[in-house]
Amino acid sequence: MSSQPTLIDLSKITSPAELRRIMHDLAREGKRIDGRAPDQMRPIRMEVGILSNADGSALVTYGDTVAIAAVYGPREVHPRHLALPDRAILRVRYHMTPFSTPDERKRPEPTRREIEISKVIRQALEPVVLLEQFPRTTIDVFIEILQADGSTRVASITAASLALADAGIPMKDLVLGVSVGKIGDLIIVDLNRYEDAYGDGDMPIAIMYNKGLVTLLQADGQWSPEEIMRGVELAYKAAESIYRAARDVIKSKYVEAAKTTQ
Amino acid sequence: MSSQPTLIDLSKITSPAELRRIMHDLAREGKRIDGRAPDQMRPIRMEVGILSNADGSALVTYGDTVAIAAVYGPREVHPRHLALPDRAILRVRYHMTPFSTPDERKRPEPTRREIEISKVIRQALEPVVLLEQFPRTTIDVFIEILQADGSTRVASITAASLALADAGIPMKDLVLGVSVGKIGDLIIVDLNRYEDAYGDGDMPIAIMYNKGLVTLLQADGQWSPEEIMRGVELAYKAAESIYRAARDVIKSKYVEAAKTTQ
Amino acid sequence: MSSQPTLIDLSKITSPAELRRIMHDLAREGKRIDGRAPDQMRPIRMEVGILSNADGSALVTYGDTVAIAAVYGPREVHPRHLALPDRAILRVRYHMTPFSTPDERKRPEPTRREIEISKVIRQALEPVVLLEQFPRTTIDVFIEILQADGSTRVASITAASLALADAGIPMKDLVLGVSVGKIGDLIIVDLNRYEDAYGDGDMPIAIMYNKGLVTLLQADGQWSPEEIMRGVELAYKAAESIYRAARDVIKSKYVEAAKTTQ
Amino acid sequence: MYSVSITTQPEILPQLRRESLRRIIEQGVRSDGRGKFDYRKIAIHVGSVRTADGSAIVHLGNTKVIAGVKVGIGVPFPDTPDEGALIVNLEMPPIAAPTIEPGPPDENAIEIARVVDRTIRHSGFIDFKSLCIVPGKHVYMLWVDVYVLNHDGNLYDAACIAATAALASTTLPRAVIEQDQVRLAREERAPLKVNVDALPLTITFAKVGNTILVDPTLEEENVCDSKITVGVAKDKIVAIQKTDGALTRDNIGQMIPKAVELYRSLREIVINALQSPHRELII
Amino acid sequence: MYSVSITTQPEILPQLRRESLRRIIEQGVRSDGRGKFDYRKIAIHVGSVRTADGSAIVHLGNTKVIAGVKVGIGVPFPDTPDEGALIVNLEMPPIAAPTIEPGPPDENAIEIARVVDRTIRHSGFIDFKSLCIVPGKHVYMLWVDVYVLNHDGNLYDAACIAATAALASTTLPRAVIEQDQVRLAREERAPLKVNVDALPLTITFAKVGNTILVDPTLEEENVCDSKITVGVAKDKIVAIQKTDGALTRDNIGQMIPKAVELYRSLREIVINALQSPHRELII
Amino acid sequence: MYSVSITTQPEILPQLRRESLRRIIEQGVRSDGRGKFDYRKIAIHVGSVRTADGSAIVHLGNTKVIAGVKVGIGVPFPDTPDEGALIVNLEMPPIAAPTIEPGPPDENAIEIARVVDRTIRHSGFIDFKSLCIVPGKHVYMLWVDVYVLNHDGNLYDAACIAATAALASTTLPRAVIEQDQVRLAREERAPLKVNVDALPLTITFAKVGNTILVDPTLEEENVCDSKITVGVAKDKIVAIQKTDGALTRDNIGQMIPKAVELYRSLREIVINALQSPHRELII
Repeated sequence: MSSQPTLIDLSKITSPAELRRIMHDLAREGKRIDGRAPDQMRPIRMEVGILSNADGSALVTYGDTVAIAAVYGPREVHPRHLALPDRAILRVRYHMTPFSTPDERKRPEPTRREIEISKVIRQALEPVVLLEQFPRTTIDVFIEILQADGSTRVASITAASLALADAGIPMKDLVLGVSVGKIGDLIIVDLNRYEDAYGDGDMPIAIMYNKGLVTLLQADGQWSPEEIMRGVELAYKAAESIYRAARDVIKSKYVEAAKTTQ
Repeated sequence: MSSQPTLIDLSKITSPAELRRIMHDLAREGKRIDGRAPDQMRPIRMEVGILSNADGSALVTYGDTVAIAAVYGPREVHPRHLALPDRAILRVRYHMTPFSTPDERKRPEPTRREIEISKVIRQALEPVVLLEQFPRTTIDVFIEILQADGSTRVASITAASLALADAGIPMKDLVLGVSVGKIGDLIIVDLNRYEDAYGDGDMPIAIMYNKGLVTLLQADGQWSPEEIMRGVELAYKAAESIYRAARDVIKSKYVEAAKTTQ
Repeated sequence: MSSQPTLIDLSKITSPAELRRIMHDLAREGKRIDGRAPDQMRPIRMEVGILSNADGSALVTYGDTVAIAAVYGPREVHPRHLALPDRAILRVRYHMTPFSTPDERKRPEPTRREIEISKVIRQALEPVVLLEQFPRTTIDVFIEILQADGSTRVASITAASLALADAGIPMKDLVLGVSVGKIGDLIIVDLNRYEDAYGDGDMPIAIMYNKGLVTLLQADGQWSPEEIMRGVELAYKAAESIYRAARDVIKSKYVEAAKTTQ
Repeated sequence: MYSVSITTQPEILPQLRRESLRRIIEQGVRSDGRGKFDYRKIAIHVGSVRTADGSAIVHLGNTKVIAGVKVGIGVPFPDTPDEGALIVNLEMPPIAAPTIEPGPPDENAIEIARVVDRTIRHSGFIDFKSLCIVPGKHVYMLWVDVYVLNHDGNLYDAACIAATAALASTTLPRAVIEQDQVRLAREERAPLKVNVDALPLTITFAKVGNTILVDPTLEEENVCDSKITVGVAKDKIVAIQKTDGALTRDNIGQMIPKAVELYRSLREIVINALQSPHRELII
Repeated sequence: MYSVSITTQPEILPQLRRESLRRIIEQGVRSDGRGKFDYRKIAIHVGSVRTADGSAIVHLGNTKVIAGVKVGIGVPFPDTPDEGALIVNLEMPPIAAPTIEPGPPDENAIEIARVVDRTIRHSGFIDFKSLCIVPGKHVYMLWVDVYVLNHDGNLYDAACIAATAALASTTLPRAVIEQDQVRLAREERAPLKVNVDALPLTITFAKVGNTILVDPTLEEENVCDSKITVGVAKDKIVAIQKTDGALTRDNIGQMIPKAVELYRSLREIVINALQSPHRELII
Repeated sequence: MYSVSITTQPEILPQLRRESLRRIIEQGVRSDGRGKFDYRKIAIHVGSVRTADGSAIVHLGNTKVIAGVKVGIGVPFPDTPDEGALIVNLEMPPIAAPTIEPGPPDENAIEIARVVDRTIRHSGFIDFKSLCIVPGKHVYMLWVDVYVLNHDGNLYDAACIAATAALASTTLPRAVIEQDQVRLAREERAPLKVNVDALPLTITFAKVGNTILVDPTLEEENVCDSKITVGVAKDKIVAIQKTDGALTRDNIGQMIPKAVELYRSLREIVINALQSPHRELII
């Protein structure tokens, strides 16, 4: 279950520069520091219904990245003037716990990064939730990162989708998140924290699986236009396996539910 | 009127460790650094009606600890959604002025300690105020500590009770505050700042005098269960003298009032 | 157009003390470091209608001090309970951009100084705006200082007056701002930053031109009562030239407007 | 509201429902079948948060909390130049209950954090002097962050178990002194020394009419008259916090020894959990 | 509201009551029987707050304020490396009036604090160079906190008297330099040197119609057209702050010399109070 | 609202007006007569803010922004001890549009600032190592503050042009090292070295139905289905930020190369402006 690097012993690496060099040397051979293939996701774990108070909840892990999401709603909006007459609003909060990062404690107050990510996650979910069905209400999606090992925002999107499904919120599609990255010329999926910190580019993507639409797309680093398109293709491919896992978890929950109500 | 220690000359003490040692040596003989008996309160001063704008007000000093309380209400609640349909709400604020402590200036912004104390004082007062008589209103109790020499929260409770009485707010009983402490094996009442800082335990208590109920009870330090109970007994005993002083102040205020209206 | 000092070469001055000394030596001869006469304003520039979204806007420069003002309203008040039943409220914000001062970046959060100045500017404008004509609404005046070289609050008042006129808000009079200062015994108008920092007194004034009333008056430093009155006289005199410039700008705007509507 | 404590109704229960709940409890019956002095099922997973220097996930019935410890470097307080520092923070994120809005800790969260802090601080569980690096200059700071994941009552005891267990599982990175600077070498670690004998725990009682219960659920908290939390370490009372309502002298006389008694079995459960650290993060 | 200054109605008085109050004042009659240029009864208790390094409690009629000085250590500003610092803060806690909600100082509190600060700063009352400990490194900081206890108008003058008197009663703890650190030995003290000749005070006028009054009560402030505060030290004007309304040139010409005249008698009262420090804390 | 992102309606347009606007755009017609891939008229005034160390005022049609650079001194991040820092902040003061209330940057302002920051940071435009003064101790900090003066859509591109041009016009004051302190001698200056070849710019597209446009006006932003910003430097993509809506794979495949193409002509315009600094401050 651990995604600890297996190809190299990180404890023997003395500087970021050395790690960066090793990562790039491996990349030239199409390899990654944790032994994965370029298009290989880390082990994924998914659970739904983990929190009894929430209307829906989910835990999603991508390797050592752990995200939990809780959904409350549709429910009344406070203060009222935020409500929209023709549809529900979506309220999204992405937050990292102080102990979720290696090294120093992260302060619990929201950072500018968390504020931006809360917004892009909201905009990744809005296209699928049937907000028009619940005018004047709010549907709240709250996410906590318990462990951060790269790809936290995309794991959060997958967790949010599962929690929305668990809450029975009607959706057009499932949105799944995956990150794509770049080390030298090698395009990879599902970055861990080292690939995120010392790679040459990061591109988080969220995909509406059935419609094939992209609802989150960000990038930084340096990419040629052609690399961007290759990265997008890799993301679509990775979304397949995430989708299957998500579908199975939701299905078994419903089967479970059906059994208990019989 | 001064509660300056009389048994020892504090200015000759060079370290906290030495003070702690002297305090414990004295305690073994049943003595305290300011010469009081273990069950002896410092001089108490009580005044009501000191602030003309407030509906009720009081000043209470326990030795060099000075608390003033002002009561406003019952009055309208802002914002309205905080109002309760079946009773008044109580709003309580305990605050220390920046110049109320020895050594450094205290910043005026509320600390976590002040937020906690505001809450426990509110919960010490709620059981006696007849909130049901004033639905949809608020009764506000604001406390400022002008000098802090230990036992500030319990002096505040006594001041709040007097201010509520001064405001004519109907109450089931008078709540009186007293602190109990522990130096070695010696259980004492009405801690001053040295006994608070260098003693082995602190237990602030608020007592509804007539009903004999405890409405505030906190403790820290290290106590045996039996010491806790001894401390509670001492608090009940001390509450007697505080009650008599409070009753006299309220009575003379009413007599005064009666005289002027004649 | 530049108000760079012309009498002395500032880059050769090695200390504030030296600058102060030179400034005072010059003042004894009735001279100022930038070569102006004591009662001489720096070059003034005024423009209106510079921002298309605002209902009214203006740019005013006094030498190197640049203030822009935007007016929105009369419009609805949020939150509603701030509205007044018998007149409009005025909301004023004076703010300095982080790059408007020499030396260090100013943090964008409002300082105590900016909060005070926002208030005195509001109170300088309230006497002229016909607030009674727009009950339950707000008229908003927002000011940004883009460059600060002394006299920013009084330049802001002139800019606000122009923006209010540009917005077509009915006013009893035009309010014009001018600063008066003191170097040794010399009373001067329109302080630049050096005269503000190293002079002996600063007195910002706002004058309702036609009625001759003072709607802003502040002072610091050390003034004899007689010097104060001399300073007030100088301000009235300086207001003349500011008024003429302001009137011309407003007039030509209306002529312009008339032309385009023909 | 800027530092004013305000009367709130914990949850609007219909009067009838409220009365019937109270009546049942006063007959000694709890809706989950427990006896008055029984705790709910407790599960404690220690050490499963890999990014933390110490951690614990605690289930107390449906109440779920997670505590993580982060070790930092700081300057000691002037009056204790040779002692490290403990900072306990508790957050109630909006995932935990429908009534919680996002925001900084409110008075309830602050109160719980401070009572847990006092309970640990006065217990002798942590030897603060062992956290000194350079006297008067550099000490270890232990940041304990407790997050409530699901709120079904008795956050005090769950939070205190989580904080205590997280501290017991903490390892201290080696402090490397370079000139006048100190940095942490996070790959070299030694366990934080704790005195397991003096394991600090709180025991929380609710009073409904004349009935006293331990470990109240959220429903029980919503209908109770009074609530009291007692911090215990070994055979000592190290903290008390009465929250709502009023207590008689007899109530106190009954609860204090009861707390010490219940402490013993709770301590067993925690110590057992400490002996089997958990690798997988289970919520 | 984030740093926007908003028109407020100080108090909603019925129009009739307002008009009748104004009419009476314009006839030169004040509801408490004072003459136009009379101050209310002033009581000043200096030095009664034992935990402060300097203090004063001031009653100006029913207006009551308390000021406390705390001495600290700080780093000087780069452009005045050999001068200490003065920081004046004014708080209006909700005990002071029914209209005040708890919160950080609003624009009114900030404005008063800044005017009092400027009045003291420019008066020459404090020799800032005498507050230098190590040039460029360590200086004394004088924190003056003024708390309004009961608000019945003219907070400016009450706050300025309190701040000035508190400073005049201040003693400086000895600064002990140890290596590169400075600490205060609070048991060894010397008086803060102040120039009593240049005692800084403000004189506040209100204008109702064509009538000008000094020391307005809250009721008078609520009906006045304009208000102006003049800071005076010796025979100099050291601060002016017009708040509401508009003034004629003649108004200014009348008030400035009047302020200097009234200053003299107010100064007497303050100096007398400074000579009899008060041991008991009386509100 | 404490860090919660909330669905908002950008502006309430009547449904009919909205539909008609969309229909016209889908027919390839823009209300200002531009072609789909035309930018509005761009004016760039560089260096006219005298108090700033670098500045630019940018007009993009009726959108107006001003950027000012202030150079400061700071401590480097531990993992890049020999690199200076860039901090981009964007403010939307209430002068910019009727919908803006005064307050700290909201999620929209933060998002734009962060995308502009990433675009500049990854472009290679700034050599961060050239900003080192004393490795591990003192580095230059470049504070870029962008203020929106009038909001008529496409704040991303206007802000990025302004930030980039302001940096290109920046001069660094000489750093004077005195003992362990560093101060800036603001009268002695050298230009900040920038790599103009890798000039960082963003290109923003809006999608309305199946139509893709560049440089949307506020009206177009209010009716569009989706929006994407692409940061380009030389021939590389250095940032992407999709905001509203959903995109097909084909949309992405179309916009990425289009962004690189449009970048080239936009870069020309900016470079021309850099060559003629402006002395007078024109809004």
